[in-house]
Parts: sequence; C-alpha cells; structure tokens
Amino acid sequence: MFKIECKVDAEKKIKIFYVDGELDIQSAKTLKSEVMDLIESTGWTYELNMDQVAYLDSSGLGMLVYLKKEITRHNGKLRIVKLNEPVLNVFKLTKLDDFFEIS
Amino acid sequence: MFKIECKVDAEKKIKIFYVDGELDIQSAKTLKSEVMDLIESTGWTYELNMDQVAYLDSSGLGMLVYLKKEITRHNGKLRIVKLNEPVLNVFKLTKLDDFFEIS
Amino acid sequence: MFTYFQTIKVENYGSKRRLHDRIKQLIEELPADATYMKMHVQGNSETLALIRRVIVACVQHLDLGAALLNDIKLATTEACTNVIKHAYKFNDAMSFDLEIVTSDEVFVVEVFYHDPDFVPANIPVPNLNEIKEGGLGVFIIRNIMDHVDYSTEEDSGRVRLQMVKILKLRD
Amino acid sequence: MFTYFQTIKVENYGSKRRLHDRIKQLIEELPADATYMKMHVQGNSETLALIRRVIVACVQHLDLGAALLNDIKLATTEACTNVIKHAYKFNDAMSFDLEIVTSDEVFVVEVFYHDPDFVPANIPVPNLNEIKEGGLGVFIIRNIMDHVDYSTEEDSGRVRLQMVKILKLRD
Ligand SMILES: Nc1ncnc2c1ncn2[C@@H]1O[C@H](COP(=O)(O)OP(=O)(O)O)[C@@H](O)[C@H]1O
Ligand SMILES: Nc1ncnc2c1ncn2[C@@H]1O[C@H](COP(=O)(O)OP(=O)(O)O)[C@@H](O)[C@H]1O
Repeated sequence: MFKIECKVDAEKKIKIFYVDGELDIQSAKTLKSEVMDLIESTGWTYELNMDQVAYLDSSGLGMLVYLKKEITRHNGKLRIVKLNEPVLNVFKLTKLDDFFEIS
Repeated sequence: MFKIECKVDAEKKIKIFYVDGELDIQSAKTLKSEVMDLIESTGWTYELNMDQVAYLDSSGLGMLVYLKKEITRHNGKLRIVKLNEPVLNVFKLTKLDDFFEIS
Repeated sequence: MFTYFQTIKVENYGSKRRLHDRIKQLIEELPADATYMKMHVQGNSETLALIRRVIVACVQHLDLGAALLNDIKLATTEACTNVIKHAYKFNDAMSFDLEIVTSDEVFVVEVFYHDPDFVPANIPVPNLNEIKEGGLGVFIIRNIMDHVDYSTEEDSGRVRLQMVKILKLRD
Repeated sequence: MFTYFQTIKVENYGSKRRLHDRIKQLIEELPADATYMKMHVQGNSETLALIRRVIVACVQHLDLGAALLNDIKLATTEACTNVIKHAYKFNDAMSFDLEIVTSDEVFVVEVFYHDPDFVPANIPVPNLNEIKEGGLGVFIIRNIMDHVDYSTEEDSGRVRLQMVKILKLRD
C-alpha cells in the first residue's frame, strides 16, 4: 500500500507531497511520475514529507536524485522533510545527506 | 509478545485480567497459571478483558473451559468481555458462546 | 468490520465430490506465477507465532482481508499445534515442514511431519453438546477450510496434512 | 530510538580473513534448531514487498530490533531488485528463489537466480562524490551486511548471492 497526497499553496508556490509507504523500485516509479506531472515551469518549491516512510532503498534514492535534477532544471527547489531514522541512515551511508536539502 | 495485567477491586470482589496478545497453546498456559494463582477461595468474579486479543484457537478455548470449571468450583464467576470478531467467531463455531458468559 | 470473501462451500457447488474434484484440479494446475514457500521449523510452541507471521505476510500480499486471514492463521496453528502436541508429544528436538502455495485462486497450506502411528480415520468427531477442554482443533480446521486432507506414507511414517482455501474460481 | 545490536565488524575481529573464516564456520555448523525458509517467487517488483514482509516475520520472531530489521530488509530488497532489473531485465515470466536461515547466532539470506553472463568481479564500486541516479545497491549491501558472497555456477548459469548478518558470536 503506497499512497501520495499533494497539497498546493499557490501563493507561496509550494507543493507538499505526503508520501505514505515503502519506497522501493515499484513505488519509486509511482512517486516519480506523480511529482513529474506536477512540476511547474519555474520557481516553485517541492516538499516531500517522508514522515510515513519507514523504508527507502537505492531505487528510492535514485528517483530522488532524478527529481532533484529535474526540479532544479525548472528553477525549482526540492526539500525533503521528516525523515525517519532508518531512512536517514540510507542517505548518510551513501553520503547523499549533503546533496539533498533534508530536515 | 503476550502480556497480562490484573486489577483487583477487593470491595466488589472482582479481578479484571487485561489480556494482550495471541492466545495459542503457549500463551494459554501462561494465562491459565496466572489466573489460577489468583483464584480466591470463594465468591469472587473474574473478568477477562479480551479487547487486545485478536487471535484465539482451540488451545485458548480449552484453557477457558478449564478456568471456568475451576472458578465455578471455587464458587466464583468467570466473565469474558470485549471479544473481537475473529475471536467471537471461534466461540460461535464451537458452540461455546452459550457456555460462557460473554459480552 | 470484516469483509468475508466468497469462499466456495459444498452448498454452492452441487456435491462434495464435485467440489473436491474442482479443488484437486485447481491445485494440480497451479499457474506459473504461483508463489511457493517452504519452512523447516522446530517442533515447539514458540514456532507457532513465527508461522502465523509468515501467513500474515502471504495473506497481506494477496490483499485478502481480515476474515480469510484469520481462518488461515487459525487452521494452520491448529494443525501445527497437533503435530507438536500429539505427534511429537512436546519433544522439541523434532522438527516439521510447512509449505504454502498461493495463487490468485487458491491458498494451500501443507504440514509435513513424522508420525508412524497416526491413523487419520481415528480422529474423533466432537459432540459439541458436551463441554470438554479439548477435541476441537480438527473440527475447527475442517469447518473453516474448503478442503482438508490427511495422507500418510506407511513406510516412512511421514504424514501430510493438506488444507486448502479457495479464493476465487476460474471459468 | 533504535537499539543497534552489536554486530561484529572487521575492526572488532582482527582481520577480514579471520572474520570470514569465523562466519563460514558459523554457517557450516548451524545448530539443530535453526529455522529454514525457502521461497520461490516471480521476478517482478511486487514480490519485493512480500519478501520484506517475510523478513519482518523472521526478524520479529528473533526479537532483533528495528536497526537489524531495517538492514536485513534493505540488503535483501537491493539484492532482489538487482535480479529483477539486471539479470531478468524486468521479464516477469522469470522466477527466483530465496532462502533464509536463522539461528540465535546468524541471519543468512541467499538469493538464487539465473544469469549466465554475470561476472561479480565486474560490479563497479561507486564514487560517492559523483552524484548519480544508480549504482548504489551493491555498495549498500556490502556496507550493511557482515558477509556478502556472489558465486556462479558456470554450466547452469545459476548465481547465488549469500548475505550474512551475525547476531552474536559463539566463542
Ligand atoms: N497430528 C496428529 N497426530 C496424531 N494424532 C492427532 C493429530 N491430530 C489430531 N490427532 C488426534 O485427534 C484428536 C483430536 O484432535 P483435536 O481436534 O486437535 O483436539 P485436541 O488436540 O484438543 O485433542 C487428538 O486428541 C489426537 O488423538
Ligand atoms: N544480479 C545482478 N545481475 C547482473 N548484474 C548485476 C547484478 N547486480 C548488480 N549488477 C551489476 O552491477 C551494477 C551495480 O549494481 P547496483 O549497485 O545495484 O546499482 P544499480 O542497480 O543502480 O545499477 C549494475 O548496474 C549491474 O551492471
């Protein structure tokens, strides 16, 4: 069971994605296409709320790298928030905790 | 993980057992000895609160039949409350829903 | 609260014979994408919780709902409890095997164990009007599964208990 | 929040050679009460969630705690993802096998699959300073498991990936 909800704040130009489930190769594809469909032409911030994500692997990380590059190409910003400890550990292990803006 | 907690109301002569976990042959033994240790000589009510029991099988039922007989022998009453649907179904299937005082 | 999935009972299927033929066919013609799981476990009662957890994993994967989950957990635990209690008399140096085969159509659980003295036909049918502390396990299994079959290998003393739950019928 | 169980790393064990000898010995001398689990599953990405659920069942049974659970889930998923992606190129008519063996001392996961062209020595080591979208799976496996071994059978094209987590050491 993998779910994504998106809240848009048009004034502040923020889209918040609430991700719920395990991020493996299957769900990573889903998340990627959901976010890609909602990327605006310029200047928006995209926040991934990972509070309900207890599992993430290299397929999930790869998808996040791709998203960050795409969003940057559209002059946007990607923010990843509320990482759980096991998920944060995967970022640290692969030294991607510096590349991403996480909190 | 199987846990039992017991609350005693000496005035009303009631002991309430909060059972938490799955009732199979292993945990049934535990529950049986816990209750047996606390049976008073006469006139008490013993309530098993099964709110946190999502699984019960014939070993659990057999233990309850034994307890009911023992408690009756000590002029006590056994009351079983807060049965979940899957657990209640096992009582019904074996026609023991009439034998026990359940609610 | 619980969605009971339609499981095929004799009533819905003409005769017991026909239902069993259909089940046999279903098991023999398992689709290529069936999932097989085999476990080799110790014959002690701690194992029962592990087995239920594995059943939960399989059932959740098939997205079968709480009622079917409970039936399959219950039947499997009853079966394994009997192995531990009757066949192995709580000697936990003994071990047994469990096989779970699932497809979209059937959920099959098989328990393999050693009991040269076991005669399935001798399992008593309980009288539900007499309240006793035991004798309900096999009754429960037979009542909640769609197909239950004990078979014994005389030479080796190996017993196979096969339990089948039909999830949906083809054609 | 997470209790990291002491797993034995090279540092604590003198040399890599000695650690590996110890691990080999541990696996070869599995106690009689070890639990074995075998799965035969389809090579599609839906299977990964089922496999994680079975891992959860085994880990909870051993009462190992969240950190070890996550490591074993992660390494196993990475391994199976590679089978599906690289060996089978997302052809889900293919299937593979998984074996889990656990005792008080070790948690062993083995993945068996078909890939006649696979040369384990050719797996690139990633440069973590270059940010790329891939190439981290095997790195993760090697970093979180205590022992990782790829072996190939030339004739059959069968590959075995063995991953071991040590739970505690006998002396
Ligand atoms: N696996 C088995 N091996 C040997 N005997 C068995 C087995 N399963 C059931 N039996 C016999 O059938 C009887 C009924 O079993 P069951 O309905 O599970 O109730 P109980 O275990 O409470 O006696 C048992 O008492 C036993 O004699
Ligand atoms: N099971 C496998 N079969 C064939 N090739 C593999 C397998 N596992 C890994 N590889 C090779 O090793 C490389 C690195 O794998 P990995 O670290 O998992 O990263 P990624 O899968 O993102 O490429 C792969 O690109 C592939 O060439």
